[in-house]
Amino acid sequence: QGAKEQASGGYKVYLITMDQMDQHWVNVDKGAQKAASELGGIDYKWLAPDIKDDAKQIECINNAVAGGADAIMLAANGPTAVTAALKEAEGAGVKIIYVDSAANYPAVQTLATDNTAAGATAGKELIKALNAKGVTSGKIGIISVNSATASTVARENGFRKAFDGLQFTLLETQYCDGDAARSKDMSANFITQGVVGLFGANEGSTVGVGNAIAEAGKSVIGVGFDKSDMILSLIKSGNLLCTMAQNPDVMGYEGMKTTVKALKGESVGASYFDTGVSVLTKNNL
Amino acid sequence: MERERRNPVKKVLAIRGIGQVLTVTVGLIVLYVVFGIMNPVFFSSRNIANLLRQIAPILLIGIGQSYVLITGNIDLSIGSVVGMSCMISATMMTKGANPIVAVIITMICCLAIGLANGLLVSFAKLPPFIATLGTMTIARGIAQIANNNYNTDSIGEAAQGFRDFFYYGKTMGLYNTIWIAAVLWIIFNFILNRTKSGRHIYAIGSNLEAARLSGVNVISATNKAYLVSAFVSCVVGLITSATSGMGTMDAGNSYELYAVAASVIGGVSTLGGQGLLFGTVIGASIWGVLQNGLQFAGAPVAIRNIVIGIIVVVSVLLDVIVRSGKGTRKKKATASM
Amino acid sequence: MERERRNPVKKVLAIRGIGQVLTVTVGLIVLYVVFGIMNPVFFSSRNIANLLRQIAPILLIGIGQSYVLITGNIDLSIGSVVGMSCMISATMMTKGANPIVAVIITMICCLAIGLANGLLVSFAKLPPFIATLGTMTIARGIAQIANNNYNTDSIGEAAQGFRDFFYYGKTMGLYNTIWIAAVLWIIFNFILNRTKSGRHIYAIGSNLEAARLSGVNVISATNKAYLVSAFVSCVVGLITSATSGMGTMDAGNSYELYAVAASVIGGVSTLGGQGLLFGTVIGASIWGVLQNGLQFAGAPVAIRNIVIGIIVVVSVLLDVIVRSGKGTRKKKATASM
Amino acid sequence: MEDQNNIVTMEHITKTFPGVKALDDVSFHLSCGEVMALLGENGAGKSTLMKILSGVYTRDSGSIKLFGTEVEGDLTPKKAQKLGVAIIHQELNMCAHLTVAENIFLGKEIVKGRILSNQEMNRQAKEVLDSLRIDIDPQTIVGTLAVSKQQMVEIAKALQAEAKVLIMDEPTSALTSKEINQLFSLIRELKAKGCAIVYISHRLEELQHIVDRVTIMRDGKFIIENDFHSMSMDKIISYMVGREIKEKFPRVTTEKKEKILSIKNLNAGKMVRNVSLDVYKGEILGIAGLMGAGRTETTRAIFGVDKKESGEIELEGKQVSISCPDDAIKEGIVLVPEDRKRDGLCTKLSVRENVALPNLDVICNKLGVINRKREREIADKAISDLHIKLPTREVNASSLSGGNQQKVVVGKWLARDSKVVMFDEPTRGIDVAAKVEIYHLMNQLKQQGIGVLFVSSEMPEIMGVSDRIIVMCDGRVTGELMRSEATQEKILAYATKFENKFENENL
Ligand SMILES: Nc1ncnc2c1ncn2[C@@H]1O[C@H](COP(=O)(O)OP(=O)(O)OP(=O)(O)O)[C@@H](O)[C@H]1O
Ligand SMILES: Nc1ncnc2c1ncn2[C@@H]1O[C@H](COP(=O)(O)OP(=O)(O)OP(=O)(O)O)[C@@H](O)[C@H]1O
Ligand SMILES: [Mg+2]
Ligand SMILES: [Mg+2]
Repeated sequence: QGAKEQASGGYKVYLITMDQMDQHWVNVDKGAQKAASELGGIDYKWLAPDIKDDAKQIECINNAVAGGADAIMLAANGPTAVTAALKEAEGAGVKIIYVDSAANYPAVQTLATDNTAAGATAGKELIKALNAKGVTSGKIGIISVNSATASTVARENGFRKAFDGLQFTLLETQYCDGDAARSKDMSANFITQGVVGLFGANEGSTVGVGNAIAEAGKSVIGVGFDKSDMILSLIKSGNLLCTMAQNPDVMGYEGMKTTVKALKGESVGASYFDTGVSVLTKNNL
Repeated sequence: MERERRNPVKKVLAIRGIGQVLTVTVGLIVLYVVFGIMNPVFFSSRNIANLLRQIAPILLIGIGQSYVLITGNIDLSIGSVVGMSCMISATMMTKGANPIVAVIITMICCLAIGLANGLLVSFAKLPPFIATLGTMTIARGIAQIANNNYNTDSIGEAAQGFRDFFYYGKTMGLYNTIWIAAVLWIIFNFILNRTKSGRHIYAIGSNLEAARLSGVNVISATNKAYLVSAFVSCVVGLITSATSGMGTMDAGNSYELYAVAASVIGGVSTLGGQGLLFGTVIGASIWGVLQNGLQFAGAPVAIRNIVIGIIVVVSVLLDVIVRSGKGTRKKKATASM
Repeated sequence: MERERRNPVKKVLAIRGIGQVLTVTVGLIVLYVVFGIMNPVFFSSRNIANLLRQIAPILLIGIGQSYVLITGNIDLSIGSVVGMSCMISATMMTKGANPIVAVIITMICCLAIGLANGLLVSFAKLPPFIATLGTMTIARGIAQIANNNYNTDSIGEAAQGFRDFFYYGKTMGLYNTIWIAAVLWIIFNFILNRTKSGRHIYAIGSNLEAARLSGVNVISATNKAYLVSAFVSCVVGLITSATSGMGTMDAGNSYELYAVAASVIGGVSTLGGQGLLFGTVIGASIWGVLQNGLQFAGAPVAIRNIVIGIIVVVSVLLDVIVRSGKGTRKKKATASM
Repeated sequence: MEDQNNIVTMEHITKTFPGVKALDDVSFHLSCGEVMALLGENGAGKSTLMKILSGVYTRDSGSIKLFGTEVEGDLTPKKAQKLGVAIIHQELNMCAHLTVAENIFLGKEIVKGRILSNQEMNRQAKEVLDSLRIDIDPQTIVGTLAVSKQQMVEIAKALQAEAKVLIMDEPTSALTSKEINQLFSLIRELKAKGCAIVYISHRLEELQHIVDRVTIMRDGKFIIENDFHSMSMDKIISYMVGREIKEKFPRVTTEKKEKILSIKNLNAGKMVRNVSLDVYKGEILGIAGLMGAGRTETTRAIFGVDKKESGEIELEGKQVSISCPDDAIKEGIVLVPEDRKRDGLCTKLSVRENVALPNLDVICNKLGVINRKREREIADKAISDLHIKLPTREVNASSLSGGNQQKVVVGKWLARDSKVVMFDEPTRGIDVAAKVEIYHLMNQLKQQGIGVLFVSSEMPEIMGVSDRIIVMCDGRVTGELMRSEATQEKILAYATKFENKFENENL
């Protein structure tokens, strides 16, 4: 099946992300574009639903198949929802590669951050800083996107695990829909409640945490997730301790390389490619 | 008093409110052709099947919203009921319930929300916007609490039949989802046009007081409209959980607005008393074609939003302009919400 | 024609629509006390300052929505205008624009949306729900395109004055955000109650045709209401970008519904012609206290949604019950949207 | 009164609305085969009493006996219908989006199985309409019909119910004289069949053609019940208003002075074609014509409500351009519109705010801030000048009775100095005493040198009040008469002077 497409001008590769809003996805796209232009002869297109929604992501997959895809690089919204659509896609001869987050359906390769592990790393960083201040107990607040996004839920869970067996109390997670202003309000409420540490599970949540700490004074320690200009400036000013920076460009770049290898029938190596996180602090910026 | 019965064209043109339907049908055809020219894949039979399957849920919720709008009310809870239906059905199936039992219980829960809407609006006389804003929030809460604040796991192999029935299967070469939408459309169109209940739904939307004084049971007619709305939302929720094979708490977000858009583009008046389900089909199709076509055209979300917004406004504006050629009285009627 | 002027209590009670305001004020006090008992931190002066600052944006958009609702229309574009304002102002400041210039240009863009709303509704006579659904989508698209589909970078040190003015600074011991909301409330309340423009806004909401025949310029009055709505949404957007120190494309999502909730809980009728900005203060406060209090109570999201939904419905229901003791005609008026 | 013919007996009925005791210990009796006139001033409680009988409102206390059996508990509209009581409401109650037949059968649709039988309903609707000699297709949308036609559909709907008690609350206020004739012959037929009819009207002169007995109410109280023919009209009026009314059409003579308003060749749509007219200071110019003659449209075009296609308006010799009501008001031309519910009142606003609305320019300072003291004064003055009956000026306009609402509509224009005041059917649906007040008012304006333009469909009134009468037919001015030469016959001749279509085509 793939041969027919090839004749009419290279491989058709689609990148399908969760939505189109985050800088994160843009960086995945950039990486993929870079690899595509390096490799040449690839008809590459980025499809994304307007909002994060399983049904809409499935529609995107169906559309990509209808559009004659040879391969799909997918950032799955959740592990289960898309599996049947992927089965249909594979039935139509489409190769599947996961970037950022995988679904429960076998694929060529998964290139992702291990969100649970990264969440735990964030937790450990926070514990280390609190202990350094002599704080060994108290309340901890978590701000996340919503309870339906698998990746942030995994970060939240990893973060909570890091506190197992310690004297800290983890309060009910607050969901801000990724809205930095709402996260700021929620963080301020947490601070009023007397928390000693705060965790933001994505970019918007982290910005809110940082701003709330900046205003309340630095008695509370904040850690976050993702890298953006605003987050970096909050780290520089000491309002955030650190952030877990993912490498979305690597996901896109390496993902595209894997895709082309798979389409050419070459070996792609291990089925899991950890793109890693780096802990960014004031010191290593 | 002409003999318009003879000529079928005249007969169609004599249907109340057909004007807007025809205007937007032309719009739909133009849109489709434009997208097809931009990207020939759009005309492929595979994409047409796909497109129809994407239009089906919008059509279904459009039917529900049209019923409610015709009574002169509005239903903001549609999206949340979709979410509730998706989560309740999936949660039960992951816990091993028989799909049929799960569907029945889900339906009961959704209809309860519909009944609550109807009673709050007609019996307790709350403004429908606020009553359904309340139930919208409550139903979303129920969707979230159904599986204890998590999306469900996979509904599993046992429910494959369920998934095929609502989404993946085909009957006579057409996806089941399309069949479901078509059959329900025929039924609800028949009820609206040919039964007493349908007549009463138009009557209360046109003039509540006059209908009441004529002995129409206003409460029961309002309830029926909201129950239809909850019913189709429930079906869409089931389609969603069949599509995903799991329950997602966010499912159906903003669907109430899509439903209003589909209805109103198709000529259903937000003032009540006026509208045809034929129009809703065209409205839903325009919505579907836009979403699908813009994605193929590779437009970024921002541009997509701007184009959709403009088309929503222009399609209704066109109708107003077309109608304004025909005297002022009707225009006045559409002036306020 | 009694001498109601003498007795101030009687005077207050004589204000049309004060009934619901008083009912929900009692509700607000009860809620506040309940939350305070559940968690005494809630009563701390720090939390009160915080709470007021969280209520301020809701109050502001509530003022705008109340204006529009009183004209008998609705503004669904509020949330998107908030987002647009946040993104446009932040984008300009990150590119080094002077904050004052940025604010002025942002204001012009937002007011353009308000004017478009007003003209689509009053001049082109589109149904307000659909007209503002269109501009809602368009404005969100503009918010996204402002910085080329990215959230902006930090607006930087240069704009610290901007951030202090709208959010972080204090004047006479109170956060500036609170001052902004209070001052704008006083101004807009005065305009609504004591000026010709305000009276025209009530008149067109009560009976558009009669107002027109009394010499009211319907188009200009409608435009004014939508411009007020766009203005306060713009201010909220500026507050949001000051809060975050960056522009977020999602800012203001669903705010139009919060605004409706605040208005309607406070007794503004979705049918037009009726409502007091006093009520909107109470409505916004209830909304804020609920959000804040439920977090302190540690309620999970699902429960929170259910509680909020129930309170929205009950607060309006209470009013209907209280009023139904006083005859039937008024009840009828609230029956449809 | 307790004979077996007595089919309705209402005793000691009371009903209170917030702030108003609408009915206070009222009794009402009706026998089969009679037409009972229910008379009283605006706000006397006539409509309220009949709404209780037809189940729209519930009584606070009192008893109702229908066809000899006591009604237990509250009536509902449906229950009343089943018992054979039908009502034609004072305010139109139609579903504007539905067809005539759909409206007639609303709530009692004919079904085959569970499916609506539209054909059958259309056929039966046609029968009823034919019996009323109304030429309307049962499939027309009600909203597209003129008010008078809608009123006839209401009547057809009540007839279709084959009621034994038929209540008509001011059925003729919107009808043409031809339609009134049809209605009266129908009432006689129904009476002959043993139907009992309650007839409410403020047009006392039409009562003699049909009425057998009268019940008179005042201020929510029962006053008297008697045979119609044993009472003189003056007697009836004095029972209604509680005092003697001296002149039905008061008249003051003033000198006719210079021309104030001149309309030349006004065209606006089909209903206003080449209309020219002049109004002089110190006179009342009446415009007569049949319903649908285009008088309303003419006043609306002058006032700038509807678009003008061509024509000139000169005010005090200067040409003025009017493109919206605000322009007209600023120039000093105002209009009291015909349909108070639709065009006259903001029902959710208080009486004070309604009166103040067109006068805000006068009572606001330069910044547009309202002077609340002046606002109250203006409202109070209008209330006392026009004897508007209400608890306080702060009540919603919607809570007033029909006639008092009309007075508010008139009252809001009297607070300002205008040059020309146009009244379109200002006395429709208001009682004799209030009518006389409005005539007085027009006379006052005339004395002040204000031009008065007065549209009315009631011949006696237009001849009694105007100084000069122009007659319209089919959108054109067809004749002009001085008061001294005007007779009903002459007016009617002009009013039916339709264009000869055939000739027209040859032109
Ligand atoms: N629903 C209502 N709410 C409050 N007051 C009312 C209501 N209906 C009637 N009223 C009041 O009750 C009194 C009687 O009104 P009703 O309409 O019965 O008078 P009417 O005799 O029919 O007058 P008209 O000749 O003007 O129609 C009036 O004072 C009116 O203001
Ligand atoms: N707003 C409108 N839109 C369309 N047709 C209208 C409108 N108003 C009135 N008409 C039509 O104009 C004709 C006259 O209407 P109407 O009964 O109001 O009489 P009129 O023009 O006011 O005459 P008059 O005041 O002399 O009685 C009717 O045929 C009616 O259908
Ligand atoms: Mg009456
Ligand atoms: Mg007229």
